[in-house]
Amino acid sequence: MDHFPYLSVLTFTPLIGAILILFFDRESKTAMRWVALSFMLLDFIISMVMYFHFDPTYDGMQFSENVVWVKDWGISYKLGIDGISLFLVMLTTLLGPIVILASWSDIQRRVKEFLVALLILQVGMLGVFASLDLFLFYVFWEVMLIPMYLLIGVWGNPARRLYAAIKFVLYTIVGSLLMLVAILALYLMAGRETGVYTFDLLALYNYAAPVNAQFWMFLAFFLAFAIKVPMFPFHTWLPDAHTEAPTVGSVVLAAVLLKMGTYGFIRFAIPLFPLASQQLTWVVLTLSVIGIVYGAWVAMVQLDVKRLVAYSSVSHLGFVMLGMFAMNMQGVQGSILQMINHGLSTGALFLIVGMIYERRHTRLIAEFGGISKVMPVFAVLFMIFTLSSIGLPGLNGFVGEFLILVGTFKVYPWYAVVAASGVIFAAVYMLWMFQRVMFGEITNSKNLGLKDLNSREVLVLFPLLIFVVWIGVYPNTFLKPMEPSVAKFIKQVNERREAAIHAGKPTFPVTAQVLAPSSAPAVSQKSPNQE
Amino acid sequence: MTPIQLPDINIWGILPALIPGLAGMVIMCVGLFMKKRVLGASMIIAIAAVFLSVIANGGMPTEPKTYFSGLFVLDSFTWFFNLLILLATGLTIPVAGRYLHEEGLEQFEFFVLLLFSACGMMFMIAGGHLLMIFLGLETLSIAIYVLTGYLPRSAVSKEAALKYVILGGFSSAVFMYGVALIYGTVGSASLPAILQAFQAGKPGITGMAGMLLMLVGFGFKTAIVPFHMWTPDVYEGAPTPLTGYMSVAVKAAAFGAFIRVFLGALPSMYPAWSQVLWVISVATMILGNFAALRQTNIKRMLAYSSIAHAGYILIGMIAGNKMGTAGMLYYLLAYTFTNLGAFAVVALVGSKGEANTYLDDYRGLGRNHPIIAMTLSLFLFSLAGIPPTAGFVGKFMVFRAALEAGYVWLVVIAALTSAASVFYYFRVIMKMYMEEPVQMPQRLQFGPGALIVLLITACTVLYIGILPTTYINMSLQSVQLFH
Amino acid sequence: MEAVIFYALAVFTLVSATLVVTLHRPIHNVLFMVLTMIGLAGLFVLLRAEFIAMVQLVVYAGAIMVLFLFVIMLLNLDEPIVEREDAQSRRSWFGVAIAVYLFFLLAAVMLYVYPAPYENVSYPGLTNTQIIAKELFTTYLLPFEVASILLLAAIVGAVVLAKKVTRRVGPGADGPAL
Amino acid sequence: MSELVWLIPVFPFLGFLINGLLGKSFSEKLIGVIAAGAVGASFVVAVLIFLELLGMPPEARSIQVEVFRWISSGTLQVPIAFLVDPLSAIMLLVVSGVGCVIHIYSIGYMHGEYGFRRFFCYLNLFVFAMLILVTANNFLLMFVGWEGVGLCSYLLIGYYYEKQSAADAGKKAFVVNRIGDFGFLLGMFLIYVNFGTLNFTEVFAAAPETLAFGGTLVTGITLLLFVGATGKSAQIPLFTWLPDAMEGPTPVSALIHAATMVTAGVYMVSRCSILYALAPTSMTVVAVIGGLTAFFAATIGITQFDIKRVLAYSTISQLGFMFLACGVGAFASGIFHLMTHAFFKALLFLSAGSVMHAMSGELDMRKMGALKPHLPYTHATYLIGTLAIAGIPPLSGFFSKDEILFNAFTVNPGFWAIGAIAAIMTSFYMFRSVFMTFYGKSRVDPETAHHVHESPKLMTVPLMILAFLAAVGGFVGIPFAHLNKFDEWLAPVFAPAREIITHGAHGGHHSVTLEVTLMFVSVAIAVTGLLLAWWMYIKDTEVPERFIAENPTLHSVVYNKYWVDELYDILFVNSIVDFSRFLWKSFDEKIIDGAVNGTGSLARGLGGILSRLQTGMVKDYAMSILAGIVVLIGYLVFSLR
Amino acid sequence: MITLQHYLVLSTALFCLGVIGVMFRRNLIIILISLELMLNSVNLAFVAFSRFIGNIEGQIFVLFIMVVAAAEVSVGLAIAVAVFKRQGTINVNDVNIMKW
Repeated sequence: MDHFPYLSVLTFTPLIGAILILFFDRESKTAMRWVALSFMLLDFIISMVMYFHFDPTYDGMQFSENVVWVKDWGISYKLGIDGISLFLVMLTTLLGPIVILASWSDIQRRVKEFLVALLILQVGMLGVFASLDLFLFYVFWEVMLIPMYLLIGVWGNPARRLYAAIKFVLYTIVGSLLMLVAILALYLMAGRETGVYTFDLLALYNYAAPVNAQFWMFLAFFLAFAIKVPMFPFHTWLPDAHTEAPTVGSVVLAAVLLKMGTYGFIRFAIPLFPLASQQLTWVVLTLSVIGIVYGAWVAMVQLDVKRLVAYSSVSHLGFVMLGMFAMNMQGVQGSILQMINHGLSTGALFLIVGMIYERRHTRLIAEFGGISKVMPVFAVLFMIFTLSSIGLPGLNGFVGEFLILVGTFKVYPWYAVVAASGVIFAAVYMLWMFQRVMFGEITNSKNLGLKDLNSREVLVLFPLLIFVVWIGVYPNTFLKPMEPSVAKFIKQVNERREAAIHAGKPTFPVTAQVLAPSSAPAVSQKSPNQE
Repeated sequence: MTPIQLPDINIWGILPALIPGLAGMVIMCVGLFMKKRVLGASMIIAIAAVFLSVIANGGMPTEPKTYFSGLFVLDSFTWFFNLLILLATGLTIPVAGRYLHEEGLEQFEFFVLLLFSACGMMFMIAGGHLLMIFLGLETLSIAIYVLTGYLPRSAVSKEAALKYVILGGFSSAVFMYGVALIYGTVGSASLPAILQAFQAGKPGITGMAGMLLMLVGFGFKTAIVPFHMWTPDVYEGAPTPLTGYMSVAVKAAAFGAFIRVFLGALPSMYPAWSQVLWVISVATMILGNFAALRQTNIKRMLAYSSIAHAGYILIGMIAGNKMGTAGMLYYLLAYTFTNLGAFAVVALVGSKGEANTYLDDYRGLGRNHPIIAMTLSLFLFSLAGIPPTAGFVGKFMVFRAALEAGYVWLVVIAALTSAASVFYYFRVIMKMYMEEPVQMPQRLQFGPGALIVLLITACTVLYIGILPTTYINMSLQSVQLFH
Repeated sequence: MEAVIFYALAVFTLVSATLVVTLHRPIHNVLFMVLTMIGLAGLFVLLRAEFIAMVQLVVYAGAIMVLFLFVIMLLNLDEPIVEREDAQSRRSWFGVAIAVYLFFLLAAVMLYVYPAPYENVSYPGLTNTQIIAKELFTTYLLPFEVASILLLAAIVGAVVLAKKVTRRVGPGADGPAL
Repeated sequence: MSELVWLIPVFPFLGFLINGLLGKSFSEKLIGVIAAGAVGASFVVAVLIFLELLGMPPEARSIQVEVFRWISSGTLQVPIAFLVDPLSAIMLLVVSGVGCVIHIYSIGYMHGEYGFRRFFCYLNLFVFAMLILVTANNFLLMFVGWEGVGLCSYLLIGYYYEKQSAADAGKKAFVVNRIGDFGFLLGMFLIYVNFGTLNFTEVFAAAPETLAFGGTLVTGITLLLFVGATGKSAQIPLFTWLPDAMEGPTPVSALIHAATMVTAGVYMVSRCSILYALAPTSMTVVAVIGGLTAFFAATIGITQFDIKRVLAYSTISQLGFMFLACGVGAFASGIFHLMTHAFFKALLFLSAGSVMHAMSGELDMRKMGALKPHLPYTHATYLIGTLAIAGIPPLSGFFSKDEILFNAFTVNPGFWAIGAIAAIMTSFYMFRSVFMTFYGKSRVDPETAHHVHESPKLMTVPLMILAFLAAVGGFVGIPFAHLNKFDEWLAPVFAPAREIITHGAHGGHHSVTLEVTLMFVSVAIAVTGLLLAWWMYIKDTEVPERFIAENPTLHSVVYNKYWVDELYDILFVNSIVDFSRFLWKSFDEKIIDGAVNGTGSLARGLGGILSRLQTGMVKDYAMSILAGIVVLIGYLVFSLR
Repeated sequence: MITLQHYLVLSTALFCLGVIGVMFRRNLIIILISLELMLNSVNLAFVAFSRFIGNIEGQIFVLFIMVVAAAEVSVGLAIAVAVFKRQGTINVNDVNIMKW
């Protein structure tokens, strides 16, 4: 490591902020907010600097850092990003200051803890995107869980926050613990076969596990990530978590946390288990397509704006999964781009819902109507993000969805056809919601006195707006740096799939025994790497 | 008549174990003559004894040595457990001192018995002969029985002691019956002899029955299903610092002896006992975790959690490889700090007369005592096995070992039950942070000692969770002789 | 002749032991326990363990059992506990059944015992008591010493448990009893 | 000049940005000038480009200008690039020209409305999108315009968002359009997958080799694209949104729902003429749908009383004519009719708007009558429009419609027949509207009657411009010999398609006699309709009521638009909503969440059972240990025995 | 000829009688006596083994078991006294505040 450790600094800057805030008096709320904001901004600036140092033509990991952590086990503190993770990192850092700003007046209770939780959450998310060691990844993955739990549980909606919080945690932890087992299994099998015990992701990419084992391990990873994505039918935690979480929680959850699942697939599940992921592609595609249509339909009949947006996430992320498993340039690029897009537009939508919730303390669609009249600026922004969410050309959502659908259509036309119908339903539920909230006459007298957005709120949405338009108009800024990494990803996975097929590895006789037969090993058996 | 040839007496070797016993006697003498501040004095002596003992324990011995005609084995394994027991004792003493003071029990006997039990544990761990192990076990048991019933005005404390003594006696008898059978079929009760005889396959079915009966004895002390039934009641009824002590030190010592006997002397029977332990481990994890879901008393909840953890630790034993055994040691180390910390908080929050031991008493603790709540959360995360805490590394090690040995389903079950465990651990956090306090609980009485204990345990839980290498290597070296 | 003595003692012991667990007045239980121990002492003699037999009579039957009697008298516990029919007592019968079953299992195991080979005459010219003494103070010196700590713990423990609540000082003195 | 084609869409977009971002404090006049000026600038550029094209040899009249690479992903390369050729030049002129006129009209019409600025922003945005649509050089960019105009249509229909019906109509338009877009999108995917590009020129050049004549693939592509066209151009079965779209301000109806946007489908089909030529089945489908729509919408038009709705159904019907033209291979005729239709239908709508303006927003023709003296200019322009649409020579509609009918006859007299019937009805209902509005007895509310006044100059001048165009617009396409400059102009674009059609089907050269004969029939048709209307609404006004009384069922079916909306509601809207509700309440909450919560309860239940084992009785605990021992020893005994 | 098996079966019988006592009786004193009975049966087994394998270790064990028994009895009885003082009964079935 002969360069400035960008990624470590990037990842742990918020932690410093968190520690600093711990020393503040709990009553000096504004000061703490400023500290948090400045650390988040600093983080964003660092990421911008990093972006300008990023070599968009190189297909490997950049800004790599590698420090041995637990030597005997092959665990290292290894960070690095490529075109795939670059923009997810940027998205995370972009949202950092935004969420702090967005919570400025929203959160008045236990501000100190709130800011600390947000900052630690930021550390976890950045760590997940940057880590290239399975162990490290798992650590960050779990670290993320706790602040999110607190965000939902402490600052959530009084009614059902506890239920939603614990549901979120349990759902996630079931998946991630099974993933831990699979990580260990992979580590051991690779170590046993190659003689090198390591959690290094890039090294494990080169190990081809037996098909049976791949199947089970992929399934474990699949479960963990599918829950996080969330894919149908593992999605039911999401509406609850979104609805009960405070605005900022929903924003982070939607914009970044859900991407952990999809990112997990692209970074871990597919390249580590190329054959299993190929064999199970149809399962993933089917669930994605069901998710797209199902999410849209259920979103259509929601009574609560946040729930509606939550279900729309299920639908949108179905697209992401679909494109990824198409395994061609358009599909995968579209999928990554759509991750960003979803982060921007759904994040913005949650912010918008939060702004109106702050004014009216309800999110029921029926309570609103005719808001356009009293809040014209709000109406315009709301409209733009709604359109972005339904994939209007010229805004970001379209580019992603189009690439995904093209990519999918090339290889799985029927899936693409069904998925494309989701585009129709997206228009239905979003516009219907928009109409019921914003149009019509003001029937509820409480809505008459609503104030339009203040400058802080506009400032919160403005960066998102810029990117929404930018990606829509000139997506190449984002597609170009991705391209080499995506090409490499596709090439590697396909090569390994072909290699496995040429090697005559059988297709699935599915049995439970993955590792060595459990005929009891002699007690004195030495583990290979502990001499 | 031939003159008696004394055996190879080596006081230095047994010094770490001897010091607590001697210190106990010193406290008795001092206590008899002091009228005031007897509690503080005995506390200081006890802590000094622990420090002395740690010094006497020294660095990790490279070669195993035996003293007293093979009855006392001083090796890295002994060393590790000595350290563990001393740590547990040392960390319990300040908490107990604060607790006893609050309860108005200004007496020295608590520390005497505590030190005697530590002494018994260390002799048990070092035992190279079943007789030593039995005597050590009984010494610690007798002391712990008494300590359980130590609270003079508490009915539950007496009840716990009663249950413990009956069941403990019962299991001791069973254990001794097993020892008798082993002795009879091997011709000796020394561990090397047992190792040889079993490798030669001589003891036959009777010897194996002896082995299983011993397993019952160890199973009782380590609180594994179905020998766990005493645990919730005794943990609930015992004075809180003692509960913490029991859950780590006694469990650790029992596991140590368990490992020494089963891996040190009976490895040839691994196929038989590992199958038995597989079933037991699964049952233990399931029962411990699921029963804990319904608890309203935090001590009882932690008791069930401690049962569950015994199940996880057993996984390392079932794996039967070096990583597994080392994993057990590491797990015990992590668990020692974690659980002692947790019980220290429980003792603090419990206040006088253990008035606040229900989960509902923790409502709003995050608001009223943020530091305490934060440390308790940390311990709970560690118990739940969430990185980057020590508990995670422990689980990671035993899981890894079991997978290495091919026990996939065992690990999957362990993972799923541990997911269930998250529910009840997080429920405490929920109570602390997410529920409004019904009434402000009375100011908690902190003592500097208890705070230092919290600080040490919390920092260590994080430290060995983030930088575990040294401790992993330490535990790996400690189990060198079994593999 | 040996057989006759064995069977006589065995029957005597078993009957006494059965009475120990069945009789209802604690005094009777203790007395029959003493008888059981006497039977066992006889068996020990039969097994050439004269010293153990002696200790059995003197310490066990003589001292420990007297402790029981002492407590019974002290607390005036001789009244039998009224037996109630409840769920627990029904479950007790189940426990008895399991215990009986355990007997058969263990007996089966015992019948297949392969004892360790006989070590002939390791201590020429010493009596049983001498051998024990020699062993106890050489090979088993450490357990002998540890046993002292054990007994000390028991003594301290008995004192702690049985003594009245004494010094009521400190902050908890006026708190309510649990 | 043509390399500056990107200026054409940019001007309106600038207008949109200036008004949208900075226009908060602008006066109405300034806003109007900026907006209309922007479109006018586009028009000027379009004219310049048109002139430049005119100066080129016909083969060279196809210029592509790439601005920048938009999406670049592997083999998918989509630029923002424009195609200037005769077809797009015509469309540019029509869109920017008519657009400009309507902008000017709107300044007067919208005077004093709440959201004046918003209106012009949307309108400029619309023109921008529409210009993108017609100048795009690839399918994806066209799709951008396609969706963009849909969006603006949504926004403008819902302009009076406080009105529930307006908001509903906007949403309906967007969603129905999206259904069409779904087809467009799929067609586009098929094209990309098979051609590897989305560029028009490349696709069309490669089409004859790549696609088998009449093959499934090309049929699939064209039909899917046509689904898109039916959505945008309000053809059966996706026409229901257009009548509702009349909720928008009248200039919107004129610009979007008559002159430009709704013709996008026709433009797209014509643009893809070569693909359609390769797929005879699709051609037939297009023709049949076009003919049916023309007929069907006309029948509804007869019964309506709302003047704008009459015009709306007439639009649908005329669009049907255009598709009929495309379907029979007469793409140039389709575009010709598109152009003339843009003139006279915009004129009609704007005139209707003028009427409405005068009548304080009244739209019901039953409450009009005898307005001619009050609204002389409006009456004149409306009448010209009606004459044009009815096909009275020598107004523009006559030439274009006649050409379509003639071409239809050459392919299949059945198509001609249906077209002819639709034409009679067109003539009838249009004159019906004229008579009901401007002639006969006045049925105006006394109160409104006071305020009836002619519109300001700002509105009447645009009317006159359009009237002029509607009157003379047809002369560019006089269907004789070499007078048909229009066909000639478009020939380079449609030549490959024509070649395939004439080559593949009957390559008969049409006779002039037949053409002349049919022309007279057309005139007769138009006049018949006129007379019928005169008889029923001027001479004997009792006839309609008698007719209704005699055929109540028929009337009610037609009057209620065949209950198509209601049918769709039942079939699609309600069933999907109900099903979704079922999915949410029953599947999501009961089954999935039920399973999740059930697992939780199960765990709790198990926990309850397990902790109840802890009875508190020490002897039960001992029994547990004992049981453990027995199991262990039993296992030993029985496993070894 | 009396073999080792005889003694062992007798010892087993005594052991199980002790177990029955623990299972069946509810008087704490009698339960403690039953535990003594179990330990005595262990002693018998040790002595028998000691005799039949000619090894003195078993008898040493017996001595220590007696020590332990004494200790356990003293503590057990002390607890019995304490419980009786507090609750007025030594019926173990009545001592069940803590459960579940």
